[in-house]
Amino acid sequence: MRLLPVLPVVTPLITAAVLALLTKLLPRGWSSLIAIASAVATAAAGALLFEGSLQQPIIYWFGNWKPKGHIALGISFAIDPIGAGLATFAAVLTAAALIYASKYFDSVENHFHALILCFLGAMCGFSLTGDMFNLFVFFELMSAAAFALCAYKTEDPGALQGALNFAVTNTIGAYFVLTGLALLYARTGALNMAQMSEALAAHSGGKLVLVAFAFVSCGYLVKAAVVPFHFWLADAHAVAPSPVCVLFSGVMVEMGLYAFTRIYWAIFDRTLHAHIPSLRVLFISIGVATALLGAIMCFSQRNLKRLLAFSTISHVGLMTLGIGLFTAGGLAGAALYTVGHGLVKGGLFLAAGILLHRFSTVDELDLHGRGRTEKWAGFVFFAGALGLAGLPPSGVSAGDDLIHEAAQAVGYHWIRWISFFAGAVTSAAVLRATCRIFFGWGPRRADEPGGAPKTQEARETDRSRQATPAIMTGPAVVLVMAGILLSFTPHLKRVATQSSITFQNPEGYTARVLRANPEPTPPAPVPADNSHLLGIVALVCAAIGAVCYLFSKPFRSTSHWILRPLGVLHTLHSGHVGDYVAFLTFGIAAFGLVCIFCLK
Amino acid sequence: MTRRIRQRFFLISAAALALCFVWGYADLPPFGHVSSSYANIVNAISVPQRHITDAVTAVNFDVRGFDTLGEEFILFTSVLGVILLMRRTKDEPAGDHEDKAPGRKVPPVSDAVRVTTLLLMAPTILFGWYIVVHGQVTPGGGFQGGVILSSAPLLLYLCGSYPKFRGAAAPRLIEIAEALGAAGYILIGGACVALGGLFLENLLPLGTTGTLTSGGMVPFINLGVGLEVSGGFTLILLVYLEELMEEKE
Amino acid sequence: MSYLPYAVAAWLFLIGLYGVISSRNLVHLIICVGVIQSSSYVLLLAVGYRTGAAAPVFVDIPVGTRAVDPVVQALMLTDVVVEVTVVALLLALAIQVHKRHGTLNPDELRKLKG
Amino acid sequence: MIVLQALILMFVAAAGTAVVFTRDPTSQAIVVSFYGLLLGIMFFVFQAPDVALSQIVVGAIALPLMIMLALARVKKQSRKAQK
Repeated sequence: MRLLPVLPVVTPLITAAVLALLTKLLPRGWSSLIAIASAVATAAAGALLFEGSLQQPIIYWFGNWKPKGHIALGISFAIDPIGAGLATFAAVLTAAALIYASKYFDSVENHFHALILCFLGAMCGFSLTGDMFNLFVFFELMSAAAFALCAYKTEDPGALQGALNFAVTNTIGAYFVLTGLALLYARTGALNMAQMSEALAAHSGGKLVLVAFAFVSCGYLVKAAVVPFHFWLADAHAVAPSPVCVLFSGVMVEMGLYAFTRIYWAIFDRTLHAHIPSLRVLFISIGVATALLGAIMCFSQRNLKRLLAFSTISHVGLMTLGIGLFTAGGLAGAALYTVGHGLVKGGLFLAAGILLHRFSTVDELDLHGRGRTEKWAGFVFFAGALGLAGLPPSGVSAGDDLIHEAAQAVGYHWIRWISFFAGAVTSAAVLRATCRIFFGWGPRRADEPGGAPKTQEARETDRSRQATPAIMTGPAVVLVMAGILLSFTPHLKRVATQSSITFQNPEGYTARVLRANPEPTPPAPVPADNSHLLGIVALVCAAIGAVCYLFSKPFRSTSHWILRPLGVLHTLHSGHVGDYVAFLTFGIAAFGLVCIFCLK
Repeated sequence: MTRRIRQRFFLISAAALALCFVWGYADLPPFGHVSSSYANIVNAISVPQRHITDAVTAVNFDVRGFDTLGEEFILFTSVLGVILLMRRTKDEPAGDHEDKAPGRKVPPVSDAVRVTTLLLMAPTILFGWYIVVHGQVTPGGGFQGGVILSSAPLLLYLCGSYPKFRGAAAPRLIEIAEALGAAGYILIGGACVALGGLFLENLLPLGTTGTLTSGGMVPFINLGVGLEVSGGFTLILLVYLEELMEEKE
Repeated sequence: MSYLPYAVAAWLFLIGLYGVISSRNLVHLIICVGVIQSSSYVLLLAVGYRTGAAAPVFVDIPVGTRAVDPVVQALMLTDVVVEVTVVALLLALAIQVHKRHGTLNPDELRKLKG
Repeated sequence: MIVLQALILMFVAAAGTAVVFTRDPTSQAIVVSFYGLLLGIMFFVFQAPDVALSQIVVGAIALPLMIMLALARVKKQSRKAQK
């Protein structure tokens, strides 16, 4: 236990340093082998921590700087099942992405593997830490690696522009976090989350706390890509190499939501607890806007990776709904949703990467009927559509169940219709693409007046493209199958709910960190196992919608007619970094004013 | 959005944001009167318990050493990122690099300039080294000294000896130094565990306050950071320089 | 004086944001991001300052002298590193953008519409 | 002391504004180096010698250097494109 809590962070980081050290010395293939081994080891360490923290959350003080007189001096890791689970999940996705990339990104000189490992180390540190500034440091480390990885295909002008938009918006978000952190330090004189929480609770509220809350939350929500901070996401995902997209969509974006949830429950809850009903309204509005906007934009894309990116935005909206309920059930649902969605979306991005590898394009219309030979990629796409709709055994459906139940308990039963709509539309978009590409259904030419323009893609792989090796299809199939069968894991919902109760216990957290006083958390009620079968209906609707769209001209025209006013949305997603920053300013100002006026 | 709409939209939002700033900042304690027991404790223990006279170094390399580990890796990652972004891709013509194009004219440098810059080299390196090793005693440390050290190769460029420097495979050595610095930090942390403590626990003898060996493991971390920072900054500047030189008209 | 540093911090943040949204050149834009960053220096510095206190370096002053906050200064050191590395990455991106697009004007970069 | 502090803060605010409104990047690189120096002096005035040192080596030397190199690279390419 003296080393284990550090391992998820230092294993990938030191491997990255060693890879940089040995670059040009290692024979071809070795660097990816080492990187994969390191990611697997990280996942194992994460899993051990998860197992351990289920019994009792783990507190680890770096340099043995334990609190003196209840004042925290050093940096602590406060490891609970949700944080450890997220770190493990990040490592698993990284391993899958590295395996997929091993044959085609194996140019030893370009530091691809070292960067991915730094990215992984940062994500692990981010999910385990209990210190506010340490969280910021890992946030920046994660960002630095992500910016570089996003622009990996430097010969693609779009990649550079997407990475630039990503980097500028996220960096400004990080400065908002830092500003909020400085405000909190001025008020509390502490950097440890538990101590901040205690100091804030002792002090009467005031606008400073609200402004700091708004800045820190929004800074992290920029990473989570909720409306109106979502603009960078589609650009970055459309251009990043496919294995990197897996990590961006599957876990990095969710890290933003995780950070918000963590700081809310660890720091602000004791001060703002009375305002949970208002906060619920705020976050549910954000979630609904994100889910609907993402779903609509998703359906009107023809670039597959951009389509998947907008579907990620939509699903992030649904996760926001889960955590925005501010109850254990909602958080547990969002956690399961994260895993279920991350696996399915990871598989889908890898399958899109396979198409890009074979046909040098991810444009849905250009690929019309050409995917007939790529049976496995077609299978992944089809299964992915099932997963996104929330078909019962999938992780998404388990998350949906918990979220719906929790929503009903606090009087928001209509939330299920939002997730029904978002699931059906994103699933229909993927099904439409599947039928077009792999079965050649629908018209060959576009009769789509509005919608997104055609895009050019740069190749991301070299060597022969005659066949797709199993090392590329394997991870895609495994990820997507894991995603749609996740619910078969025993005790899934109960463990998630229990972890959420531990997570949402600010008094227990403070006692554990500052007084080394383990308070037992109350046992979770066993969640009723009532799968709401809404996923099946969503899937049927999605299938009908996709087929009608492909075969019926009147249906197409009608849908275009309905979607026409939404052309203005396409105009807003202008790819102009100035626009994005203007929206970011708007979002943070609006969030801040709402906090000041409604949470007094 | 057109430029005008964007600016108006921004100005309205910025006005609202300014309100948030005003409300938030007006609630701060008056300037100069913020109090923090954390800071007071650190100031009080840095010399008696750690034999480190510069309390900022005590925070950076001892109390909050793990943050600095993250910070080192931010630099390390950025260096890798810059190298990745600036790499030559296949579709680019393999430009006429000076070592591939021996006929390239080296910009004429007068002997006076050459001698002056070379004379500047020694004090720069000495000064950088001085700043690095006195980290726990006086202001400065691995980071500040490292950046100063990284300006030495630049002087070489100024005096026209850069091709020789490059020819001596020095960039490769710098890469190794940088990676070693980054790995070293983790290895020191791991060594603490091997000695029976927690990660980054300062178990070495603390030495005499005010000397270069005071502070237990802090001087070692400091050296590692100095290595990493000087290597990292040199690499970033080198990549930029190479980029500048690779396409000659 | 008691709120001037905070006002300067807020001003730098807002003016930097204005620079970013109104920029016509990516290099200019990146430097404006640096100005936003410097807002956080001023704020942190102001938060850590104690009227009449000495620098937290106990070489020429006895231990126990009232000194300013060393923790905040350590955070600022990290902040400086973050700034310079982010700017290095962004500038590298800008150079590549210019190589591929032939322009640095964000108004002319319209590869990612819709 | 207070007057000095107030003055340097005003200078920093003014210099930051100047950096933003210097639209030509080459002149901006010079203004930003001056701004970095001012920030460094401010840190000294506010009893933060450690940060001042790193700000001066970074803000007044390393950062403007990178900007100049980047600009030189961009200019060279533009000239080439014009030919």
